[in-house]
Amino acid sequence: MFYPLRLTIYDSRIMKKLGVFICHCGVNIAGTVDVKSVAGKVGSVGDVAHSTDYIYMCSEPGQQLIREAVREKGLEGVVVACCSPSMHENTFRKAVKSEGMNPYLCEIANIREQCSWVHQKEKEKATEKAEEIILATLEKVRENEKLEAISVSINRSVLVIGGGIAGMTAALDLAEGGYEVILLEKEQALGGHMTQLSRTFPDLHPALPDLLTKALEIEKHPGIDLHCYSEMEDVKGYVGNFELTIRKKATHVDWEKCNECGLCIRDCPVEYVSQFERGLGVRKAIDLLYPQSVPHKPVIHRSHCRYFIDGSCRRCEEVCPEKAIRFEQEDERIGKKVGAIVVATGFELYPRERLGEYGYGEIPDVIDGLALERMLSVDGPTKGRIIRPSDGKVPKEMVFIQCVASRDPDRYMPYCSRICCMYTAKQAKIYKEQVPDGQPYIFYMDIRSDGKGYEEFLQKTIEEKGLLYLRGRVSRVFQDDGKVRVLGVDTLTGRMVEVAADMVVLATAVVPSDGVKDLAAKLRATVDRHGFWTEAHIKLYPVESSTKGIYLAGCGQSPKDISDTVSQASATASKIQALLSTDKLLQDPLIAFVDENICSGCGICVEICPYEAREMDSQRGISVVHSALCQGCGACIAACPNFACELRNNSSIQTLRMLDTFVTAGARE
Amino acid sequence: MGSIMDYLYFPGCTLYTKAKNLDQTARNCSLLLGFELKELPNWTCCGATFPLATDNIMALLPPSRILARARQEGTTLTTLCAICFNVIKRTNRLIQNDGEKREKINNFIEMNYQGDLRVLHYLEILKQEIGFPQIKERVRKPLAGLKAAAYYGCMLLRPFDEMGFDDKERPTLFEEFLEAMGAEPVDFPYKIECCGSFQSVGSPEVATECGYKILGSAIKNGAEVVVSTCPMCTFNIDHKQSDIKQKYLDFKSIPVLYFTQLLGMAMGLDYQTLGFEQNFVDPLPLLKEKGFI
Amino acid sequence: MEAITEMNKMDATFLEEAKKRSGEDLSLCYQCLKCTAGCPTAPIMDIRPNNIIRMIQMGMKQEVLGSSAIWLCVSCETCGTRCPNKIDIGVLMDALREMAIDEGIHAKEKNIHLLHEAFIDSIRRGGRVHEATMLIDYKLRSKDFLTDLVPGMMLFMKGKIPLLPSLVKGRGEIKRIFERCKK
Amino acid sequence: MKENGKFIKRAMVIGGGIAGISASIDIGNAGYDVVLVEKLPSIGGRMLQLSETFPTLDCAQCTLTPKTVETGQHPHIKLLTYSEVDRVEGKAGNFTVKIRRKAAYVDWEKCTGCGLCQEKCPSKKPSEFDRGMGMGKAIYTLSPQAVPNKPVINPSNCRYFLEKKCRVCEKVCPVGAIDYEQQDRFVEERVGAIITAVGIDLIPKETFGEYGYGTIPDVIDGLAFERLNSASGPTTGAIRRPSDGKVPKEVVFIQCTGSRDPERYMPYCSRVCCMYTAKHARLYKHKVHDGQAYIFYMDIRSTGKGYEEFIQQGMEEEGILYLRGRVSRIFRDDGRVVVWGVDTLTGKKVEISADMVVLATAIIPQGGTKGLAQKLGINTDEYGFFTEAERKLRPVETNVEGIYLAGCAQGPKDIADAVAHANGAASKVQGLFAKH
Repeated sequence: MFYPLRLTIYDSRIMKKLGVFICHCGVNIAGTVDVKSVAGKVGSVGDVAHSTDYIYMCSEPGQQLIREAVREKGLEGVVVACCSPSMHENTFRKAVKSEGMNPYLCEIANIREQCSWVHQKEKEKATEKAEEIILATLEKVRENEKLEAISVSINRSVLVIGGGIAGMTAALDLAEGGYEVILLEKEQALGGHMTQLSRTFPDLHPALPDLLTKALEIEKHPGIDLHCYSEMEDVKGYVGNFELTIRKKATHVDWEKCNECGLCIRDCPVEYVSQFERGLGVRKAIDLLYPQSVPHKPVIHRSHCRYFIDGSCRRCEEVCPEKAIRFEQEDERIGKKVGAIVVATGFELYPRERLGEYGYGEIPDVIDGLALERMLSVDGPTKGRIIRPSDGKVPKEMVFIQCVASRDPDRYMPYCSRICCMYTAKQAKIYKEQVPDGQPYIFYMDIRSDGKGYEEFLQKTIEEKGLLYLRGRVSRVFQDDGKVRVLGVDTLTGRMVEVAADMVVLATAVVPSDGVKDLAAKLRATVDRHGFWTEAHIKLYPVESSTKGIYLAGCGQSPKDISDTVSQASATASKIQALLSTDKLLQDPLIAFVDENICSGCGICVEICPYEAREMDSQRGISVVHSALCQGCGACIAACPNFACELRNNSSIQTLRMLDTFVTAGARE
Repeated sequence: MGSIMDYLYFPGCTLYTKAKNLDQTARNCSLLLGFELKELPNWTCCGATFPLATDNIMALLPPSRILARARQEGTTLTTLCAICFNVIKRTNRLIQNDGEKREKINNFIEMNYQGDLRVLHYLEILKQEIGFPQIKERVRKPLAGLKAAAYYGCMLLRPFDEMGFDDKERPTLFEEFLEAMGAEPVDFPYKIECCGSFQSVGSPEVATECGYKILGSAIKNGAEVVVSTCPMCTFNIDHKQSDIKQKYLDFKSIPVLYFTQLLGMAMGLDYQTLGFEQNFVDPLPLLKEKGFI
Repeated sequence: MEAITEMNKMDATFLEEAKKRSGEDLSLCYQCLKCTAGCPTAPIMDIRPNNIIRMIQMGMKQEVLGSSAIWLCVSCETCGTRCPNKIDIGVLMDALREMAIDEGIHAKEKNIHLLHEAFIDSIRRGGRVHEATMLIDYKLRSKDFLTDLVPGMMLFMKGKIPLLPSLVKGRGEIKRIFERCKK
Repeated sequence: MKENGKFIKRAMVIGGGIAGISASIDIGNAGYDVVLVEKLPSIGGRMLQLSETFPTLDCAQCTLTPKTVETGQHPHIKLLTYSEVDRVEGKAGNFTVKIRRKAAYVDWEKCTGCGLCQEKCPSKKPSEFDRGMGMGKAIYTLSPQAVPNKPVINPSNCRYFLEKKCRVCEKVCPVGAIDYEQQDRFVEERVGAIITAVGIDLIPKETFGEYGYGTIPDVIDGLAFERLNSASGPTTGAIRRPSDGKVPKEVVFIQCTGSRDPERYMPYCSRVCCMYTAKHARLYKHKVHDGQAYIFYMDIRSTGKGYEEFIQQGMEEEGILYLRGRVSRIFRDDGRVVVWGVDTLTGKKVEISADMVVLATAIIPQGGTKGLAQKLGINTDEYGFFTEAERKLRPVETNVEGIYLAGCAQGPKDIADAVAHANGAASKVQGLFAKH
């Protein structure tokens, strides 16, 4: 085995004046580990000048202990044995820094998560292990260098991906805070799913007017650069300095010139089934997303346009008074730089093709919640009237089924979609208002009306509208004699029930939008197994993604209603404003460095680095580290055939010495 | 002694029959306490259940008639039987608050009653009009050392909004009364539970079960005697003790007394006037043992 | 196997009628079972109190009105005292009993029904309840001469039930009221 | 202080719970000065009382203390604890807030937080912070990790104030910080925006007659159970029932106590009880392996991320028995706590003779919320929760410009939602400041 030259000095151990501080963490540690004995044993190590324990080291008196010892004993290195460094490393580094010590000379020995919590029944062994962890950490501290945080200049603009209510709220908040925002929406207009809704619970306000007010505000806001019909193609860079490539899809309409007269739409001869209307209506090959859409500009959909199919029609071009039609237009790529990114990618309903139940997709009168929303919308395909898709009759018996593909862990989604209970109650209420002699039946599992005013809304609706809630899942839905038969159980009476319904509305599961996984790969952020964005910590960092500089908002993170989405989107904006409030960003310097004398310039590290933080210095023929990009993951260190790379304060010597501590301890046994 | 007060008194059917001892002792005690129960002339049955269905005017008529008659005689009506009290008080409240019903009822009974009568239970008279401390002063033979469990049952307490007798879940009025008698009140969880009511006729096993639980709980908590206000309850928990014994072999009998019997005893009335012979489980051995008689 | 309940064939007016006659808002029921949990007679009911409400909501008129449960309720009001929506099932049961009588639906628990009738008749005759005649009347109606005979006998022995009904002056008036109400 | 003309770019946050802390840190991190007003002696709020938090079962203090410590050390945050808002004047950009600084009877400038006074104080009373599960001293801090770590004297419990004798704390204090003569004093702060994050309370125990709450010692509420469970609590995390200190083998948890009870208590859903009860039952099972946990519920409301899975785990892996329905009555019998409910599956009445009952009582606004609303000129609903400008699109704003809402004072929420709500409010403040 070949060792790098530096390791030959392995035995010449540096001696420093060290301090050890052991936290009881109440009983979290002290209940398992004999902290007093550990403090005593560690204190007897040669260069340990100070060793003590305290009930809560993170408390003010605890920190005071550390500060005093650093000051009075002139410590040159500190080990705090306590909880995970993700909790209080920062607290203690700040404490030693206030006494003039370089903060990177302070290390955490995690004796809680990695010791006391996992060995609660083996107190003696846990005590030994805690001691070893501390001794090993002491080895590390002995070799630690004084480091300075890396200062990175930051770009103070933000990219928001997704123009639904979450993205709109975040964008507006940020723009109001004085930051430049680039807002990206894949559809041709703003608003997301909220534009499809009729009225919103619990106050039954129409969804569109308030939303449009916001959309118009965004459209004319000087701080917001709006790109509709656009997608993110590529991201490079790191927090504070992301480089984006945005693909603006060809609209085939010059939006600058278009005067929104609508003649092109009126005269377009092609009609096709509209996705926006959930299959209940049609749209033209050149059309707006919805009548009042913001921006109020049409787009030609190539796959449906006769010009693009066989060149047989140029009707829109002929009628356009402004000559704004651009059949030849191509997708455009633009480059942008931002300091932070918000992903507000929203949700979809569980796709019909994969839901092989309840006759969904086969029986025309079985529709999903969003389709009913379109029916209930005044500007929707039925002008707000509830009619059966099959024959246009008004349904007299209406069945709503909740938890379709939600709370169904073995077959579909294990989670609760959070909004279905409320929107189903709302829809049933509006249905009763429209069809007073109709009977709504709602099959449910638990009624989840846990927001402000929701329980009251629900009770009032049940009281006034006579909704019949049946507790239990439906086993089967089938067509028979022009009716949709629903077989289920009412668990409250324990009876099997059958409803011959005119229409069935399924509250299908909320799932992440298409393409989220690709986007996650581009952003190097993580999603959970369902495709929802994962937050860095559910309580401490709920709107931060696992990647620095990338933030979350809205249903892309997990299902939520409008109110919660708006709160969370504002929260995201708040975090970003704090991040961007200074010109410089301080980053931990615990990154890779290269011994220029050893590096052969083979380039393996450049290939292996997941953060594109390594590059070749062609002049010197060696590989260098881009300090702002490096996340200190260590991949290059493992890959380097020459042992030319090391991590700062995590060097091979340190690691080996730490290992040695454990191995010798093991051998002693 | 102060001036003699009169209270209009509605005895109710059972107090003339099965619960004569309740009636008699109450009348006698009131004299000792300085007031008189003036029996409502020509009273009829109260109907025994407060008619609950909204359009059941018919069942409201007997109690309404009683109230209307009573109003011609005075301003305060008192009762002893918890069921009668419940029915009459609730009817009174209904007449007071529901103009529509009031008109209907008055049409039927061909009288004009506005619901302005005070309806008080005898216990309420004792507490509010006389005062427990005052009664305590007049106790001649304190029932020292008698562990007595106060059984409220349903009718005094519920429905709470209409009866307003005491706390609906943790009533203490009855215990305060026992304390004034010098007895030692025993708290037991079943004091507010139902005795099975008229199911003792239709489904006697329910009443037996209820009685067993109520008495068992009282005994477990150290009671030597259970005290009741209601002839129906007393029937179920006193007279039915033979049934309980038949079903539960380990069950030990416990005397059940009307509260007025205790009151009379404490006030120094001769025990032979207290109607103990009407009690199904003979309380005399216990009372003798305690030295009260 | 139990028959499937066809929701469309349910009597939708039953809920409205029960609401109207009881004055209780039955739609509000949470089905939280607090009523049943505290009910002294629930153990012997064929349909438990919460399910009575449920079945009314589902329009199961025949089953509800034909149940013994409605005759087993003793109006102890425990349910109403604790119900989060203040649905007084005692009140409801009374309304259901009336509806059952009106509809001529024979109760499973016919004895209780008969007891109620015997009771009413006793008042009608004498103005007050006379237990002996009432009991005899009840026994005759129910043709059940055995149960309760023993305690009944003992009551007689103890002289608690007077053998002759006491007559009150107002009884003519009471009779008249009953006559008028019957119309 | 950043001042631009007359518009003061400095914010006040009222309430130092997790919502107030989160809002303060955000605004502070953006470079604006913040005055954080807390009525208790230290910050942390209700979360300080919790043991572990759902759905991860992280220890609450472990997630909270990094935030409280950061708040305490933040260069832009000024802490005014043991203080209450007395009067508010002015408008957005220029509020003048008069604050009552309650007499602590300890000179916090001198106090070093050594803790000797608390150790030696002879007066013990059931601690409100521990929900009566343990004893507290007359001179106290809320927790060993209190920020700031300065004690106060509770005069209603202190022998000196009650009987004019004792003075033990004064004698033992090495720096002479005890000051019995201290009086409330008033300070004024000028700020441009105000966030109210005054948090919640639980419905008072006197109200639940049928559950024997307040009279049966072994019937406790959720927060009391948190204290029992808490490693820093009175039993150092051991589950022992209050009456006799025994380990309870059968524990009944009852949800919707006072919530969803429109005719008698609160009509609304308190939003957190389903999850914390599931958590309680699981924590109980972790500590008492042979114990049985029963949960009475109406609907299981586990709508947050990972919540449904958390409930399922509790049912499947820990064998927690869920019974759908409310309990009619609870009473004490022979040292046991008897619970009357219904078994959902059979529909029959059941009687559980339990060792302990935990009630998930309704969340209500903190006392004084309505009074504060009046001072601020903002609205509350009939229950006393602050009313937002618009339910969906303006959930953190009020009808008054420059005054914002954060956390449960607007309506019950779990920690994650309260933090998001608070950060949202902070964002609005930053927007307001940036505009001027």
